[in-house]
Amino acid sequence: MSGFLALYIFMLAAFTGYEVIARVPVILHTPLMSGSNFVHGIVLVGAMVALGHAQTPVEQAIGFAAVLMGAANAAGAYVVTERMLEMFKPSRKPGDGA
Amino acid sequence: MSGFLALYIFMLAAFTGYEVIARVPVILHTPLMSGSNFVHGIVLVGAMVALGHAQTPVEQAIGFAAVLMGAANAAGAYVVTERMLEMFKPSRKPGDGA
Amino acid sequence: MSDWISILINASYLLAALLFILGLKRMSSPRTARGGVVWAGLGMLLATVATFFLPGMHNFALIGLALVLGGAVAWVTGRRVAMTSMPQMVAIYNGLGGGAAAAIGAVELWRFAGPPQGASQLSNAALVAVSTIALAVLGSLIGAVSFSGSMIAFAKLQGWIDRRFVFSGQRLINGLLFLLLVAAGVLLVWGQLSPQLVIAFFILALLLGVMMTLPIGGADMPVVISLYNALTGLAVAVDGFVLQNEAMIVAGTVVGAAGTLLTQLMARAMNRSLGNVLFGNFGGGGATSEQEIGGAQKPIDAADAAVMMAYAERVVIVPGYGLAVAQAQHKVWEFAQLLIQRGVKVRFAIHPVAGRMPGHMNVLLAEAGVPYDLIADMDDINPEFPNTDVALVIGANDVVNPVAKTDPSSPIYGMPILDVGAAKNIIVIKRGRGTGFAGIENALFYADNTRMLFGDGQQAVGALVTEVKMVDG
Amino acid sequence: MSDWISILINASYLLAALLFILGLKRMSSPRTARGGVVWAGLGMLLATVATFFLPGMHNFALIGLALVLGGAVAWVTGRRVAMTSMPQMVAIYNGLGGGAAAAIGAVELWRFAGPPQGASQLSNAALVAVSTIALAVLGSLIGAVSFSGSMIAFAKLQGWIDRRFVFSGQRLINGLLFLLLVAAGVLLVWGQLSPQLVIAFFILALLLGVMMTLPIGGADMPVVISLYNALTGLAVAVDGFVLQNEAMIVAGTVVGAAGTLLTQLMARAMNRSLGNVLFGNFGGGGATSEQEIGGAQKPIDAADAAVMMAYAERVVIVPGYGLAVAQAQHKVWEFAQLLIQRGVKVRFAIHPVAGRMPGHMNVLLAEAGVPYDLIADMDDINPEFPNTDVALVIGANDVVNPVAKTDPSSPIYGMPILDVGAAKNIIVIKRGRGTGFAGIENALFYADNTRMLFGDGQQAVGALVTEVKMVDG
Ligand SMILES: NC(=O)c1ccc[n+]([C@@H]2O[C@H](COP(=O)([O-])OP(=O)(O)OC[C@H]3O[C@@H](n4cnc5c(N)ncnc54)[C@H](OP(=O)(O)O)[C@@H]3O)[C@@H](O)[C@H]2O)c1
Ligand SMILES: NC(=O)c1ccc[n+]([C@@H]2O[C@H](COP(=O)([O-])OP(=O)(O)OC[C@H]3O[C@@H](n4cnc5c(N)ncnc54)[C@H](OP(=O)(O)O)[C@@H]3O)[C@@H](O)[C@H]2O)c1
Repeated sequence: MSGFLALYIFMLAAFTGYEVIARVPVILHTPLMSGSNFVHGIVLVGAMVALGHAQTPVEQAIGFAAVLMGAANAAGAYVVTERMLEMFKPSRKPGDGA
Repeated sequence: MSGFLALYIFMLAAFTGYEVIARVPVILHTPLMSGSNFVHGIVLVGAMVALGHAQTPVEQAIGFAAVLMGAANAAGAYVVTERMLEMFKPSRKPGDGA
Repeated sequence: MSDWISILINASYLLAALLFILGLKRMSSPRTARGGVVWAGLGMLLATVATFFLPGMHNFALIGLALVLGGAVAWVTGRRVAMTSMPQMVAIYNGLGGGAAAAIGAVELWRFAGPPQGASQLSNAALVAVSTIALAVLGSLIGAVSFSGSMIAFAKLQGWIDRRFVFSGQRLINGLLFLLLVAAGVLLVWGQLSPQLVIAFFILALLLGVMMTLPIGGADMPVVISLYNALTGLAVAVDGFVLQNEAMIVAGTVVGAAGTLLTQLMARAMNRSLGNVLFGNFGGGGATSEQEIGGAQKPIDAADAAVMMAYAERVVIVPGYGLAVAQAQHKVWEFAQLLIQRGVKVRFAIHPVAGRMPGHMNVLLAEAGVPYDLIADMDDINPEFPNTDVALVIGANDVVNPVAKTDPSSPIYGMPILDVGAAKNIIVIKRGRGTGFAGIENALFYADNTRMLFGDGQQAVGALVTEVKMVDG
Repeated sequence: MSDWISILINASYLLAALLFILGLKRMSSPRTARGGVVWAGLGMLLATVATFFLPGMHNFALIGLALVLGGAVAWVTGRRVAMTSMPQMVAIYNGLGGGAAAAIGAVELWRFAGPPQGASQLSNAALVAVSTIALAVLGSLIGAVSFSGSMIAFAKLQGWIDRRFVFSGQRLINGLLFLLLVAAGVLLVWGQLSPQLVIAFFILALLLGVMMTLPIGGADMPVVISLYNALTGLAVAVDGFVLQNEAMIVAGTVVGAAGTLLTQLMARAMNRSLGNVLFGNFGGGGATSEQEIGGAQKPIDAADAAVMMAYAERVVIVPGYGLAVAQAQHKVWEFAQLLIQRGVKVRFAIHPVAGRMPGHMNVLLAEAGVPYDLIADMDDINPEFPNTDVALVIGANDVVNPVAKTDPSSPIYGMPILDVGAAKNIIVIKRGRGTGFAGIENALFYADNTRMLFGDGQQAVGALVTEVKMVDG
């Protein structure tokens, strides 16, 4: 990838990330933090590539640690986010209390 | 540019365009339409490239028309947008009328 | 061409793309909107200058000539034209952009279709990837449709074509036209790249744009122009892929997406769906579903109306299309200022679809210098009408028509309206008994607390100004 | 590796990136938030499966083992942990992500630093572009800082480190550490790529993360975690450039940008600036600016309080940190439902910084099953307090402290508060005379229309439930 294409992608992705969550209400701050924490769990893919191409034992060891941590990031953050968001049930319109 | 990089850029630019204007109030619809009309005046750059590489007279003629139209798009839309937006003066806080 | 020049050029394009995005972002908020277009303008300047330094460019004299000619004519026209003609100017400049995009595609297709250049024995078409031809075809198609469609939209708004152009079987013919175009496009991409076919393809595409736009009523044009604006953006992006120019790709795509959203927002503000605008019937023609309304319209003269407002506590002014026709915005603001000096609390209430384009009234009032914290939109002002002493309706009709709430058979049924009827007194300025855009009667004008001040908007408000000045002698 | 497999892999990555963005978008609106994480989860699954099919991959057994091990442990822990420990779980998973990013950089740097492989006579470092080494160094740096910093944040929230760790000259030492790191990084990029230097570099980076985080108070941790979250995103994006993996670039950058914005939003909701959080003094320690407040706190017993609310027309419940400590959310909802059944209009008023993390109260109330249209935020509820018969404050203190409006020397001066004092009657549940997070007295508790219901939140509300049930016998 040419350097400039990389910069274009970087610029556009940054705008997208910024704008997409710009209207988040305060009550979703913590779940959204957790959710974006999950999204960078994509580091797992990089870790798999690193371990998949590791040759020396040292490389394998670090690569193994990388996959271990990446998988934990992805799996853990998913569960935690899901548990937090599960609680935002759509309202049951109690009517008499609003 | 590889096809997939192109798709990434397309996807991200589309998100950016969509989100960046998502909160526009009704009063700015027409000026913003004009402003985005100006932005696609970048077609001028493509027209210049086309004319700059034109070889046969036919190519030159079409290329000339392209630059002519592209320049008109850019210049005209700029002036019109500017005139419309010029009118959105920041309020002079009349206080007694609000 | 040394390496750092190419880096500088690429950096300029990147910066231009960034400035475009930031500019659009600023343009979508009232406080920053004015700066936004300047940012985008700087980006355009940068990109244009950088392009001169691209490697392998020729024909500099021609480029310069076309640039100066096209730019200067458009600049001067844009400066001179009346504020009320803005929508058609947007249409025409957008059409030219679409035309430029189509022409770029044409140059490329023509080159591919031409005789072999240089030493090669293969045809040019065989040397370029199928995907490149396909993209050039797509860009040409969208650009050409946007070009001819926008020109028709321009002609309609300018009043050169003043009727909708409808005949039976129209949809069928348009459908056939579209199929033909697709067939020609497919042929172009797979091997039959001849100059004749290229020409036929462009003629068909231009025709499609014309045919698509002719049946649409003049009043729906803002939405249609916005749609063509998005299409031009898309065409530019596609051309960007053909020419491998990232600034075009990014700017074009951004406009394509933003324009699509904007089109939807506009249609929604007018309470229409996009499909309804493009293929529907209502709009421009004037559906007449006349009803009988009891009572009579009770006239008032300017002196009485002026006194009523001069001693009111709260006055809400509701401008409509008639204000734009009469060019009465300056007079209205003069009148409002007189009231404000007397301690009257004055606000302007703007319905989202008042006038003939979104933001029409805001633009006119802004032109006259009305500060925008005096301007309220529908949702904010509606709860305040019951506390309003006088609602002054100037050349508005449909947007204050209570039938939208009461009669399901009315063409504007369901459209939210300004609740003017709730005010203590209502004064309506209009020339006579003319209906508005939807062509229907308005019970508000017959209400007990409504008085009609008949006359051209400009003159009637002028009379109010004179009378108010006389109130204290 | 046939061509269409590589297309499928790339398409999976593209789709994953799209799903991530759409997922985040959905997660930022209450109605769609639950679906959002599922979308993102599908993206992750797709990307992970696709990666197995990349050309030239080895060590599948190791990959599978690490994947299952890391995933299973984290999954089970995440399922089991108490809802109140969510912030520290986010911290630890974020730290692990940073660690993974650092480890990826480490593998690459180690390879570059190692002896020549294959037939080449050149060192490995000479074969890769300087920019690639620079990016690997940058990714490692950010990832490592995020790793160790998040771990300290975890330890603080978990209560393992319960004091801020401040000493004089701290900033100087951190500054020196940073300079050393930069120097080591520059050496790595320009030629001195030895295994020893790589190890030293990582030790320094880990140390910096620890040193940066130690002086920050536990209560500021949510903001700090959000910052490290953004940093991990950035590290992932940088690694993506090293590995030429677009999904990583896009997802990482999106998180980096979204996380940066979120950090600012969080700091703003707490009325702090980011600089203040990172380098300030207030926070966690408890600045004591005790004042004398006239009057006495007037106690009430549960029976009287229950009767008062049972016969009220409007009751607003204001939960605070004490509710979370006492885990009283379920009891409170039970109580509110009893009132609602009696025809009382009950609403919950949530201050943006009530509790110890943004959205803390919302999460707890949601957990207990309170529908979110009963929950009002500060701006909506404040105008309604004058019409409120009883405001029931449960374990809240700072967020209802009127000193924020009156005393410029108070540490919370300027923070908008819930206007509880305007209600006709106020009942406050807390254990005793303990101060809140900011460590200051609260004049509200001494007001004429305030009654104190002393006791642990859970028990006090439990008593209210019992008493309300007895009201009608
Ligand atoms: N805003 C948009 O984007 C847009 C776009 C397309 C269509 N529309 C449609 O346009 C309509 C807008 O409603 P509206 O209330 O603003 O206007 P309207 O319903 O079209 O009514 C305009 C009124 O102004 C009066 N008038 C015309 N010229 C005048 C003059 N020189 N002096 C004084 N009065 C004059 C006319 O009555 P006399 O003849 O008796 O004077 C007419 O009743 C809506 O139906 C909307 O859906 C809006
Ligand atoms: N939300 C965030 O993101 C965030 C993050 C960091 C800091 N903060 C800060 O945290 C504070 C939040 O304000 P707040 O009003 O929610 O809480 P607060 O000011 O910390 O007050 C909590 C009160 O609850 C009482 N309490 C403690 N345990 C209890 C129990 N088991 N049962 C009943 N009452 C109990 C305490 O008094 P007793 O000891 O007398 O019972 C204390 O006065 C603000 O200053 C905010 O800036 C918020």
